[in-house]
Amino acid sequence: MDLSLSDKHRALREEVRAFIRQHGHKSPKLGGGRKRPDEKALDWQKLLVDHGYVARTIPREFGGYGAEPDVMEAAVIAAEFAAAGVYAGLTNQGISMLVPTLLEVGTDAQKKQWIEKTIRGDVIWCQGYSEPGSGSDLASLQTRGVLQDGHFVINGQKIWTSSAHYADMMFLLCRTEPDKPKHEGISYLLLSMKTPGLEVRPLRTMTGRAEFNEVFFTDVRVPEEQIVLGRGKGWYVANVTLKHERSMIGDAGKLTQRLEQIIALLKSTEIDGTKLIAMAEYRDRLLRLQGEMLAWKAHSLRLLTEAAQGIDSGVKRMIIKYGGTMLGFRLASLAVDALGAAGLPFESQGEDAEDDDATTWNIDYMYDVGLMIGGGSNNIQKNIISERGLDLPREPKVART
Amino acid sequence: MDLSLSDKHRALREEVRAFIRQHGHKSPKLGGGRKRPDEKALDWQKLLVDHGYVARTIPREFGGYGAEPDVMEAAVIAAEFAAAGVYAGLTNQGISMLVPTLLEVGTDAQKKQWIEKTIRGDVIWCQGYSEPGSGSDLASLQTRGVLQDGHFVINGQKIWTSSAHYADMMFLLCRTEPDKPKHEGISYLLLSMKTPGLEVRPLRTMTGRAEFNEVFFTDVRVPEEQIVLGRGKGWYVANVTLKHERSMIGDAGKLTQRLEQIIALLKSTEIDGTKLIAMAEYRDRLLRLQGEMLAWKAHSLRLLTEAAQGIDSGVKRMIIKYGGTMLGFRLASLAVDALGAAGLPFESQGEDAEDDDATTWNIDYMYDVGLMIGGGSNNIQKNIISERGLDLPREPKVART
Amino acid sequence: MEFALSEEQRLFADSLRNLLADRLPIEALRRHAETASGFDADLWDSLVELGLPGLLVPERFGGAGLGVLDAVVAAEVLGGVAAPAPFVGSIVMATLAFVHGATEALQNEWLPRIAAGEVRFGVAFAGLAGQTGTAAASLRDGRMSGRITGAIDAGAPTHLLVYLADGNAAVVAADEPGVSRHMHRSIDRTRPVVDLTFDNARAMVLDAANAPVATAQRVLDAGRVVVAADTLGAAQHMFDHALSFVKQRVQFGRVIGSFQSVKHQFADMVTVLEPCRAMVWYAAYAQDALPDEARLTALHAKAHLGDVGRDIARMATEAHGGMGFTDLLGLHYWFKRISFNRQMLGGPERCREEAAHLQGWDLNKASA
Amino acid sequence: MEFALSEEQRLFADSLRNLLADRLPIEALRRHAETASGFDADLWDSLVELGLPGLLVPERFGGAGLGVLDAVVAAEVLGGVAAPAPFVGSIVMATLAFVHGATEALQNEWLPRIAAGEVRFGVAFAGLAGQTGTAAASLRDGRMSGRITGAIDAGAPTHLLVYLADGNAAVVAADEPGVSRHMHRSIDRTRPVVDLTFDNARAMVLDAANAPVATAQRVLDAGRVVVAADTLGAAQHMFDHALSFVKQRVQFGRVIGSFQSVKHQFADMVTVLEPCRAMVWYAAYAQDALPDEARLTALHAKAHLGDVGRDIARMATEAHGGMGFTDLLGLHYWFKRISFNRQMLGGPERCREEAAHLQGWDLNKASA
Repeated sequence: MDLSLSDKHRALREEVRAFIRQHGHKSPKLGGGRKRPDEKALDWQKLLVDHGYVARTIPREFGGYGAEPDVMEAAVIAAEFAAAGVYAGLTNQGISMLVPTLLEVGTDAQKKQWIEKTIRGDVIWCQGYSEPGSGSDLASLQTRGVLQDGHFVINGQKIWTSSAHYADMMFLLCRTEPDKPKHEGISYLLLSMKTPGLEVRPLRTMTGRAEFNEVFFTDVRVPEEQIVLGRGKGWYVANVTLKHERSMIGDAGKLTQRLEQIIALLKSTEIDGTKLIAMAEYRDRLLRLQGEMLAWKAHSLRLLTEAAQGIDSGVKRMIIKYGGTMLGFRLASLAVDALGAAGLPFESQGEDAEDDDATTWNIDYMYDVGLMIGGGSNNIQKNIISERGLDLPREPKVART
Repeated sequence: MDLSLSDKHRALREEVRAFIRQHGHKSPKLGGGRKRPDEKALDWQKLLVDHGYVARTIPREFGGYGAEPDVMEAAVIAAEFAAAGVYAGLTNQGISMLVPTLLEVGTDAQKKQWIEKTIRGDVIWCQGYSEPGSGSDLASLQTRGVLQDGHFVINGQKIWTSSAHYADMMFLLCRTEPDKPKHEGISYLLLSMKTPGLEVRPLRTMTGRAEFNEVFFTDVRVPEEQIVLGRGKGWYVANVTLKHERSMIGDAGKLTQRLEQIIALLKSTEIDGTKLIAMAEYRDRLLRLQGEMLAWKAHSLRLLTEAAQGIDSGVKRMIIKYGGTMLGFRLASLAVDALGAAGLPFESQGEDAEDDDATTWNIDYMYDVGLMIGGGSNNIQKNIISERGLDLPREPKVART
Repeated sequence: MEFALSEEQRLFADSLRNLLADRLPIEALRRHAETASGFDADLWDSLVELGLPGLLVPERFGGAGLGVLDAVVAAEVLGGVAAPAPFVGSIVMATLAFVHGATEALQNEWLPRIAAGEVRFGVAFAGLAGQTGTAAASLRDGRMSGRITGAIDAGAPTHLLVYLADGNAAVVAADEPGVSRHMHRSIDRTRPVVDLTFDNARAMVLDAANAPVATAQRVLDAGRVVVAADTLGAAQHMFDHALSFVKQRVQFGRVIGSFQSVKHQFADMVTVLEPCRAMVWYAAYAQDALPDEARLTALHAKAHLGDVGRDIARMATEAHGGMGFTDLLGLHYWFKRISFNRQMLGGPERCREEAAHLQGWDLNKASA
Repeated sequence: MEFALSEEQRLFADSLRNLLADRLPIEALRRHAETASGFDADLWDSLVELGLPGLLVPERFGGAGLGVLDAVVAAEVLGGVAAPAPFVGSIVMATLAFVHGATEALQNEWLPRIAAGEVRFGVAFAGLAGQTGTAAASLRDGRMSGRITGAIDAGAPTHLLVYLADGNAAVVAADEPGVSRHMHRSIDRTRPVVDLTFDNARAMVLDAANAPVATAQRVLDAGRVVVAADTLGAAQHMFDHALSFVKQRVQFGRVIGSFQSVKHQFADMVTVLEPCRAMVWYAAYAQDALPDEARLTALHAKAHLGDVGRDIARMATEAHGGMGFTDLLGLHYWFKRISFNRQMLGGPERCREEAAHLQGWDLNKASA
């Protein structure tokens, strides 16, 4: 047990700090909606790529920095960017999911064609997975892809495609082998969002914002060679992708930041002249959450170390999404209660703009409810934890009666 | 909505109060273990039967008082006995389960033979249902009853038979039709605990007391005519019985009493000179429980009224056992925490004696965990609530693969 | 002893429910969400036809002369359809302010107009209510000055009822010179929050005899019970909606309502939700019939429904899967109404704090 | 940066675990439960052989010179087998009392004897620890008088270490005239609670230089972290036991571990339990390496493990069905050890109160 850094990592930290001192002023603002990265953001992203502060372990031939994998380096970099409050680079599904997937199962041509453009932010991807009829049961998806004269002709509908309204490309799961068992009938295709017959409609959520879209396919033609790994391999590819999905959810750093904001809120807010921090229930809820956060932070340090040591953390990792979502919701709940009646005015400026604190907290509060549902609902997560993590039996097949 | 009593019920209350003033001194002590009722308790029971304060609605021909059913009368009587702190009469499985069952499905001979003796406390019964191999899945019970020359010959084992160590008789579920489907192969027999081949062994629980027993059957011979309703009808009879089981659990009166004791405890206990009632977390937990108890008490008033009006309360009634058990456990948890280190000394005097407060609370605390398990575990209760109460589909049959 | 709604109360609830079912399809809520003023003139007229504004007005002043229990029966229905109507503040609290805290003369002047639906009150508390925000108002020789945020039912009022920290109350005409109202669309698009500013505005002082604080609390507590009932109705609606959803939604080749974890979530929901109805009835009954229990039951009802409402809102939304998170079903109108109710007139944390104080359970400043 | 146990620490845990597995079959616990003194001479001897008493004793005094992290590694193992051994008080707190709060001379005299296992300390706090019960002791010219309930590891001690409310500490020989010990079998039959009475008994005062309270709290906090680790071990044992049980127990023609509700209960358990391990490690590490975080992490570790332990104990017992409630499996020894740990050295409520005070979050006396 030693929480101090090695010389190598201390050196990296100095390097990053120097970089931030020199270039930090070029960083775009943090947060601020979920619009397409602007000029400033793209210049910054390219600067980070060139210095290896993003895409650090991606081979040079595909436009990366070509460093050896070292999660501790990644952690040091992340910590410094967070501490300095400068933008740590684009986080989109192309970078976090498609790129690692292509690196693992893509053809050399596909890697050459897409990886560099994607990590530099010149190509933005969206994910075409969920469908209205297949929420938790993703493998039951029905969007069809029929091979005709060298093209897959796509018909159907996708939902929850977050960045579809400004993305250039989509990685899509569709059913190309309807006669095969459901997991073996799916293919993974790459297609341009400009392909004729593809229509994007914004999907408004309870937050009042259109954080997602629906995408409708009418005879959308995708060249045969834009398939990844091959026909019927889509489910396998999707799981490679999911394996790489960096769980932003349950991120201890972000949760800790939330806790700090709440402490400030409880110290500044009053009811009839009494600070909330001096009122029993508010304070006691804060204390409980502080205790749980200490456990959560320590746990993530442990996971970081195991990752650095190349250990598969198993169930210790599988609990992050479920536990983190619930913890996040309870943090947001306390914030909403601390704002109280004064926090009820609600005018979201839409997904591309800054909102006031109260609106932001209310959106977080509702968005966390969304997280319990989307991205593998809590029930799915608990199945994963108990079945894969604790080796409990899968749900028995239901007798068709 | 009117919480005042009708003239009829006010009159009854006066009558009961007069009775208590005149005879109250003859009442045995409340609580005090679970031993066989002594002379004093039996005299008291007979006095109550004769005045119709117990067995009030049982026909006179079977030794009861023969009154018309009126839950409000029962409530008035219970309230007065509770308020005066006098013993409200025997509550055992013979009185609460067997008697109503015989009244509904017993032969006239069986009614004449058993009901009067049972309600007067001269015959004590125990229930032979659960088996080590069939906890939540009662219908899978394996104790065999083979009919030979006019007798059912019983072999097998029962568990969780609470009063077996002093009971005179047992009502028993055993499998007499092994070839029938599991629910149709069970019979309901009445037998003497003195029958040769029957052995009772005390079963110690985590409370350190032997609140239960195991009963072993080796070629125990039960006369054919001591069957209730007939061969293979046992499951039906058992459900008649369960329907009559007065849910002592979740009883709002008992829970309210617990809350009052806890308030006193928090006001009297100190840590380093500070009363617990003046320490935030203890007080806040008390406040939350007080709020829940107000809801629980009002809900039971509502159920009482519906019962008086002959309305089937459905799901409103089905939640009592589960909700009450959890509430009781949380009450006991707060009590145990309020006692703290000073409450750790633990010397139970055994099931037939009085224990000190701390020991009693610790036993309640553990016993409530037992209640979540026994008597239809929480999971079973939640199935009942969701399936029978909310009409959600039963667990689908598992495919035999 | 009968702890149940009367036949009349059940019929009253049905007629109100039927009326609102016609008037408030989901499209109507969506339309209202644009202004989000919490007031719909047509809806108001039909509520007036039904006599709702006079619900608590004594018969001699042209009202129905009913009690807080009848008000919670109505509130559960209104919450169940997320009705944009000024009920708790204007119809309940303002009426009771005159009934419990005004002279016969003032009652003669105002109560008939309330019953006739001619006047609507926005209600604001400068202190006492336990809300976050600004609450500073003063009254000097019939003139009101100051600023109060978080007023309720003040989206389209004819008058404003303002309670001061000392419990005294005054009525100010909404269009009086020196009065300015700033309306915010709230998280709950069926009721706004309004900030009031008074600059030496002419005010009519109510006369609460010698017990202004007690009278103010009596009005406040009745409001809290009614808000709790509104939450109950909204939570029941979300529960019912979720229950029918899981009975028809199929995933993994099964109706999702057949999954044990889903079933048990519903068992948990109904086990906490159902007793709330009796709790609210009891607290409402206590406001009129059991003075010794009125405060404690009101405080706990407001607090407990705030907590239960939040849990039901989350779990019921979750049961809908992704659909529950979208705007498509409109389920969020109820989710947000419950959020709104939790914070108005004092959140659970503050209400239980008052309950503790009421019972003499104050805290040691620093126990460690 | 490496947040993990070292190879040595893992090996040490294994050897201790193996030793105890041999020494403590369930029958041994049942036998011990009769006396319930929390001390078994044979077991103690083998722990001495292993060098456990000297764990925290600096090497120059004949100990292993290890830290609180090593102590929690041992504590998790001891809790995992519900070992009747005086560890937290005698081996951890008493040692640290001398290391942090005694002169070189006293260290020279006592630490070697602790390391050699010649002395065993019962530990009692007259205040500071946040326990319920009587805690009144005074020290005048080397004489101790008064009464303290709830002493730990005092079932069969050679000496008693007593902390006064002012943080000063003294050692009294257990057989000293004027000392009487009344031992109670506790709910946890693996550790007793003991009441101490001193009637002008000769005492040796420790010299904590100028910061007695800070030193006492440092000893107390280390004890709290170690108790938390003991709870972690006991809870992990119950969880593991329950998990293997539901994998083999069949009801309704299915392994009960295949029922979704059961599976999800285990998912809930592991999600709260697993992070506790890192929390305890961090708090232990902080005691020696991060002085600024030492108090807060210790208080939260004690509080959080008290809460998580209670939930796991209940849910794991429940998962066993009726069997879990009987004495047959002996599961209750762990259930009760967790209950015991929750109350000793300050329960969660009090520990969080101290954490609040530490951060200046004191309460307003009456917020309403």
